[in-house]
Amino acid sequence: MSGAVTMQQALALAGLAVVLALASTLVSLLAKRVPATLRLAATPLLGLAGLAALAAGLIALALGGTVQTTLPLGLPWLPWHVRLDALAGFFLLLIGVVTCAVGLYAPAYVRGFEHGHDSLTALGGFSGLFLTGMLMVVLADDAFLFMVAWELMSLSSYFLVAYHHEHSANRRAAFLYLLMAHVGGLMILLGYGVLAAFGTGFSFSELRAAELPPIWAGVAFALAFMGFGMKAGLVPLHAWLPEAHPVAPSHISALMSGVMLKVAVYGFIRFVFDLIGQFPWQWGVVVLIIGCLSALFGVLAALLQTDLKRLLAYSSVENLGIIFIGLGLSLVFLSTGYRSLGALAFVAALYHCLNHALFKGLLFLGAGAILHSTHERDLDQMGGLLRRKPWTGLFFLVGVLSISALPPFNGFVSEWLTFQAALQAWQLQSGVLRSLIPIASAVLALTGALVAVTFVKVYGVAFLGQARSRHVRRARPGPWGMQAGQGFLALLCLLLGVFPTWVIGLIDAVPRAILGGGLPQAGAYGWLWLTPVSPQTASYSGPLIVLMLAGIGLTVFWGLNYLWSRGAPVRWIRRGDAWDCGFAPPSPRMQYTATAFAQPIRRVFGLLFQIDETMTRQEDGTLRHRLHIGDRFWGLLYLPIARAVESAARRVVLLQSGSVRVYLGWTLATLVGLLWIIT
Amino acid sequence: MDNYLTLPGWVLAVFQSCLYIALAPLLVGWVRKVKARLQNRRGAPLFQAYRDLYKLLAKEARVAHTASPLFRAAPYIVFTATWMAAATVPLLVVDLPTAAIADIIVLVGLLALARVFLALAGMDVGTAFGGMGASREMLIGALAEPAMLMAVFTLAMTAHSTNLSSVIDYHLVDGFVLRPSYLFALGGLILVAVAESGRIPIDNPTTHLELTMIHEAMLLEYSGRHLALMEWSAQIKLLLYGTLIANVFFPWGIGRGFGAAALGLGLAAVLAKLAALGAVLAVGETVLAKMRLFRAPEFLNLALLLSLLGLLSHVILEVGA
Amino acid sequence: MNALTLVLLTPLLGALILGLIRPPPLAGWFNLGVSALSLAAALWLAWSVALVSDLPGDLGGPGAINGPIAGSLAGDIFGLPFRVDAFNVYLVVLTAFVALTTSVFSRPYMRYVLAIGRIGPRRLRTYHSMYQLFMFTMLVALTTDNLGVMWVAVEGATLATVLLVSLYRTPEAVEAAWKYFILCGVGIALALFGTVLTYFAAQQVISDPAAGLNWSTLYTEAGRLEPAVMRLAFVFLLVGYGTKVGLVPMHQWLPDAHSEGPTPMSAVLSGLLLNVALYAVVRLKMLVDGSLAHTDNPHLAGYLLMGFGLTSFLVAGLFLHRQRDIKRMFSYSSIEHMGLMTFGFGLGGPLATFGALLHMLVHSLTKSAIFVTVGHATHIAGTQAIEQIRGLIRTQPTVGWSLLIGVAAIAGFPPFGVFMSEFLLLTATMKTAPWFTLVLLSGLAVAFAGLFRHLHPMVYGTPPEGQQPVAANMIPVAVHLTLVLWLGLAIPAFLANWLDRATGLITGTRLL
Amino acid sequence: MNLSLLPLLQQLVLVLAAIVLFLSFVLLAQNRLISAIHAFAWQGALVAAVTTVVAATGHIHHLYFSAALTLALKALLIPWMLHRLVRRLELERHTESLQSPTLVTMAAVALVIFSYWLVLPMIQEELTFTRNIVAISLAVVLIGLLMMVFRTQAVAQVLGFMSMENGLFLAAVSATGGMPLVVELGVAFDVLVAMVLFGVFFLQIRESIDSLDVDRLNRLRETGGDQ
Repeated sequence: MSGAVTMQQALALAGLAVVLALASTLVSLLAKRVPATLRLAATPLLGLAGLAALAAGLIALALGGTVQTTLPLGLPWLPWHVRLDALAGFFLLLIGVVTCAVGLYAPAYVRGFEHGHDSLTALGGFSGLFLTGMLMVVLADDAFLFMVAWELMSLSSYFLVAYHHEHSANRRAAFLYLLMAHVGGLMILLGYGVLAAFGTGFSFSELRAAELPPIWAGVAFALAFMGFGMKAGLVPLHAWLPEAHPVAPSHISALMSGVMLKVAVYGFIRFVFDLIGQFPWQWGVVVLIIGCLSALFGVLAALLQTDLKRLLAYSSVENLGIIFIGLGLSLVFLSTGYRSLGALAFVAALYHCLNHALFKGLLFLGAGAILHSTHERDLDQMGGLLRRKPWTGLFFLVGVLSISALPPFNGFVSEWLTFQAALQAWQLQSGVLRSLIPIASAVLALTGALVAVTFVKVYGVAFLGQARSRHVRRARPGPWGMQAGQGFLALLCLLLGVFPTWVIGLIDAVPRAILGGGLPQAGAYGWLWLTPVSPQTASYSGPLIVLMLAGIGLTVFWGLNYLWSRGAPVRWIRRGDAWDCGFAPPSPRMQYTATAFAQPIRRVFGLLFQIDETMTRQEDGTLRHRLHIGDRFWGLLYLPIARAVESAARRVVLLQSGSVRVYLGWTLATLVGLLWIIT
Repeated sequence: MDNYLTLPGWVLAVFQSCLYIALAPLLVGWVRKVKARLQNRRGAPLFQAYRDLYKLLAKEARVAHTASPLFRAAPYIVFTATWMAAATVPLLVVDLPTAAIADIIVLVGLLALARVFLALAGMDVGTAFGGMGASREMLIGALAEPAMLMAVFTLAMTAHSTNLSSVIDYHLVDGFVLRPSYLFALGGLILVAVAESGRIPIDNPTTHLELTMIHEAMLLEYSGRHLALMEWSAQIKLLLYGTLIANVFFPWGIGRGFGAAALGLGLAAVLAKLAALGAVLAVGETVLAKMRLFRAPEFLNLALLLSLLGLLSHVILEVGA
Repeated sequence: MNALTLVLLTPLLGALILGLIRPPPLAGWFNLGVSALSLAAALWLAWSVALVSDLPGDLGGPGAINGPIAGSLAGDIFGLPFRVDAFNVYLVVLTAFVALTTSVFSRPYMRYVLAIGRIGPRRLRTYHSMYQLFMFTMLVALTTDNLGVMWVAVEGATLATVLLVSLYRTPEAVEAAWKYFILCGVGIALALFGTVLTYFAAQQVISDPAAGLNWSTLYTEAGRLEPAVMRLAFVFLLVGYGTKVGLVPMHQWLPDAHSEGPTPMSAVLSGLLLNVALYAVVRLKMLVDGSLAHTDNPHLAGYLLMGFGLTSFLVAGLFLHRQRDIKRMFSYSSIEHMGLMTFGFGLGGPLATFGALLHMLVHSLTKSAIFVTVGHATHIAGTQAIEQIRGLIRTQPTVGWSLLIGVAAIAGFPPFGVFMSEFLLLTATMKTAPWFTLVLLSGLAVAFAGLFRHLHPMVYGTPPEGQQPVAANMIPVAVHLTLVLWLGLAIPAFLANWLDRATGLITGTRLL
Repeated sequence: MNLSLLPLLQQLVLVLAAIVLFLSFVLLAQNRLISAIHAFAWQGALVAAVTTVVAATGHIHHLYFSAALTLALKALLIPWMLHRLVRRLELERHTESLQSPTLVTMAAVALVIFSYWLVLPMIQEELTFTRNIVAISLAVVLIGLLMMVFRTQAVAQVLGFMSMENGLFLAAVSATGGMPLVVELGVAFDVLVAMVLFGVFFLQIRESIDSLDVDRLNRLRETGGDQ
């Protein structure tokens, strides 16, 4: 960045982003009259807002300063405080990137809704408010504004989840989502309340200054962890996520999974790392364990899904788990005094935030593209889409490789960093931690491998092989706008994998601002070499890897196809039927389905889920296979609460017995009772 | 960093990489030969594997109608990725740039990349067996990869580095030390190697009985040069694991300077070690029988357990505090 | 005081004239006009109160004050003492305002009720004149300085509304009216006993028997009132007026009356009457606090209020889960919110009191808006049964969305005002009684779930066959929700100052 | 408190108050509506008498007026209206008996003791006289409420309500020497209107459920069962 730009301008840009988001809300009020407004004005404005946020974030990260101001809104004695620092900048950047892609993608996508009878105004308006909420959460500098923005985010996204509200399942999902969001919000509010009770007020600067006794600090941490964890979909508070994310329109799912969950991460970081400030290592262990649980459970659940968007939602649980593993490591290192290692884990977590935003956004947009052209979410109906939607197929492949943490894509870098952080556990004093962290890294490794399985399944079943249903066979390449949106994200996935040094150079501003120390080593040997700790310890060179992969690959290809076979009888490829060991020509029905693909894993890890699998013989003699995969946590956590409330309500309503004499009796009893009490 | 990036270093790196693809068939041939001998057969000549490759490369490639471009791209990607992974493992000499470019985690990543494309290629044509093979391969990979990572992490934590060449350096420097953790790690790594390179008891490279095969099932639709590349990369993989075990756990003899003598010694040493390992593998494959697919997880869980024990015994017994 | 005179006389005369006017549409407009006029008068009154400069800062707290109470406007009308200060004037304005918007809604609504023949012109006339009479009684109860007169006015409010509850003469309506009448009558009688006791206590310390019931006099003398008597008195007053506030377990009349009366009545009952009763309770609490200030447990009144408030809050929240009738459901939500306010006032302290006052305001606005919307919803579906109200958004988006947003607002979602007041109440609780916060939060969650589980199927989904949109006048709803939204985003300075003065009056210490 | 020290008139007040209390017992236990109404009328008259006595002792002139008011309202007008209603509703013969009269009476006695126990803390010596009157009137109020709880007949409930009002009047006049006149007027007016409305409701209830048994007014209630 040139010295000319200042933090003020960054803040102004952020403000511009908010204004643009609100503007997109306003213009979509016209969509009732002119449906095209949504396509032509509202969604592009959203994209522009994203662009502005992106720019603001970049500047803030590059300058690494902080700037704050207050707005003439809010409580008389607590105006809205707004602050832009490196942390906020990073998440602005994150929000901005995905929103840009959505801005490219959505115009073509929402066109499909213009003929439906769902209100376009609602879609556009609440999308704008949703973005506004997320931006304001990141910018907020006092608990009140934070809560307002937070709940605005929840509420508007709830309306978007309930957008297709004919299906009772969607309504149920929306209800569950709003309920849990509300509970989570209340917990966060309570957490801030605890801080404020020991501080002087609700602005973050005052909360930072608060001196908490350990007990209450623990309470605040627990509340915040539960509240933000509920939003981030950490196990066991994840139940809403796989319900709610899939049913929203796909570009909104991309925003929810890609961005909103990160906003929850932001909240957690702001609350724990920034506001509370110092912490015992036990917190780190708790976060680490929950992160591991979420990662493992999320990926296994994803692996067993056949509904594409649901699968992606579960995989979000898994990725948030990985992020929280990073944060947990960072907490452990920081609390034991290893600042630079803490910073390393912290950066790894942030990097993964960014990566997940990119590839999960990409994958949801891809799923949307499939939905758009086939109206199909069930993997077992898909197949052969790569030849029907080549560009979507290509970009989706990039997403798959990135999320499976394969070099040279971005997912790999963040996982690599996390491993590097975990491998420094030998430096710790406490043997418990030294033996705990390796286990965490084992879980991380297992998770990574299972993710690969999951997405090989997805890609292989959806895009390869032959179409399993008629409407999928008729799929067409989508409009260019949708492909541009995906292409943008796919490109970024590659770039962030190839040039990690630059990215870390940017992110580094955050730990420097929050933790007071960054990773000076990371880019010490130039942009070509990533050496987070020291070159002897570990080094990775994305550019060279790509160079060599491409170089060798092309050389071999050229060599075999042109050099080698020069003058040989056959140079070209002959097309023929599939051999398939000489069995009858394979029909699409003979392919492995997603269910079949996951069957071995289901056998190995089945205990973790409520699986009921039935094989019934129809009267026409055909076998019918039913498989239902339930989430054990329902029975363990959610149903009991619901039942308790129900029975309590049943008992309580007996108050309203209908007999006026009984009512009078109550009055008399109350009166006598009170008189008794007071004397 | 600078000590890696020297011109001779680059030259040697290229040479060593080429050596990998050159030696890979030889190892396979050697294993087959030993096996045949153990089974009282004369067996195919030692260089049969080269002949097979040559034959396949000369044949025309047949591709199913239903195959997508990915099907044709996959062999090259798999081959390249495996080769690159191999290139990062010091074969003759340490301190090569390749080791700096990609550390041991990247190595695992590259192998995973290869596996993913292998599996995708298997599912591409849309036959029943392809999907089956892919599913099984991914299951085994999913269980083997963490085990492998844990095993190498034991080394990495001992050497405080994930850079293979500095790991080996470290061992050469502090000489022969008997570490309980290495015992476990070695065991785990061997099991993983067996599983990953598709040998008995997990998979049978020579079977063509559809329902039992894993690796072969994904290659059913391949022919000609594509098949050649796939086979070749499988052989490279085997060599890679062999070298890894040989040079990391028994680093002695590997060259530490770029002098001709060091290189010669290194070559001799590694050949000897690999020959021994190949023999061991052959013996193992002769005495063991292939196990059912659903016993494979138990096998790999054992591997994971061993590696994890290695890691724990390292942090508990060896670092101490 | 002539502003006050206007405020009081307008509805009274309106009631008399409306009792005579025949043609219904004209009556509707006239009703509207009268309400508008009284709103104007109320604003004038507010203005004149705002002009009264009050002593800066601390008011000295109950019992410690000698001389007139700062920042208030006192005077006699027909020999009756009246006093207007920041506390009651904002309720006066609120009352007049909601009365106006509701009358805007009630004009077409009652015409529709008349058209489908649920009532005849004569009963329509009763409705209109009772409407204004009800306003009159509430305004008197708010502005009078004499506890006796306040009692008379509140009882008058009961009498004025009881006929409106039974307006439809269905068996349910009659039953509801009877219960309403008996329970509130009894309650009010107990309140009278409390008043008598207060007077009895006052007589020991106040020379002039005529002034013995004047709140201001009592307030200034509060420190010397006999604690034992005042304690006794407060229990009666609390149970008495608490019945009208709808505190559990004296609340049973409330859902019945709300659900069976005509919808505009539900709106004003929920939005205004409960406030008035709570206002009375708070005023009396101020007295009792003054007299108990020097006893061994000075916060008795506060604790009682907290207890009642919390009980009502939780119990009502549970009730929400098992509702079949949409209007009943929202009346339970009213109980819940009154409980919250009562808790806040009981908690005491400037922050909580400020929050409770703000909550009164936003709750009245939101709840009356919701009831207006519910009126349209029931009109669309032709029933009040929740099971049969379906797919409102599809049938009539304005109604559906208003209901959805209104409920979101009442459930305490930002950026609506209810969130702001609940935020204040929660933080106040955090500071003084942290463990109650958990109870409050779980209560909020339970109530929220109760509301939305019923709301969802009503607004979403596909409507039943042949469900037609109706001619709905959404202006009142729009106005109310906009105001609530505004209050959620920012409290205008004058309002903040206003509430702050009220807080100063009640707690003796200012917040700002 | 030593009775002999009190002036005669105050003793008279106590006697009258005692009879008022007794009458509300009668009211509580009375089975026939008509006689219950009579008992109520007598109670009203006695309250009026108390008022006059207090007026005479304290030379509080407006109390004479309110005594007259009470007499007119509680002893004549309301009983008369109730009579008319009962006749219109053909309830002259109507009798209803409490489920367990002895228990209810015991409860009432307990309430009397309770209310006396309540006022004990008012220790100021010069208050003892009024204090006991307050106890009596409190007892009357509570018994009225008790009656409303245990009587299933609408008219009987109204009687209970009205006897509560009597208790209030008693307290007002005897303890405080009467409320300010406006308040008295207002209260009286409210009671009158209330009575009128009660009349209206009797008819409405009658025509809606064809009985005056309040236990049959139970349409509006929440059910604990499954929805």
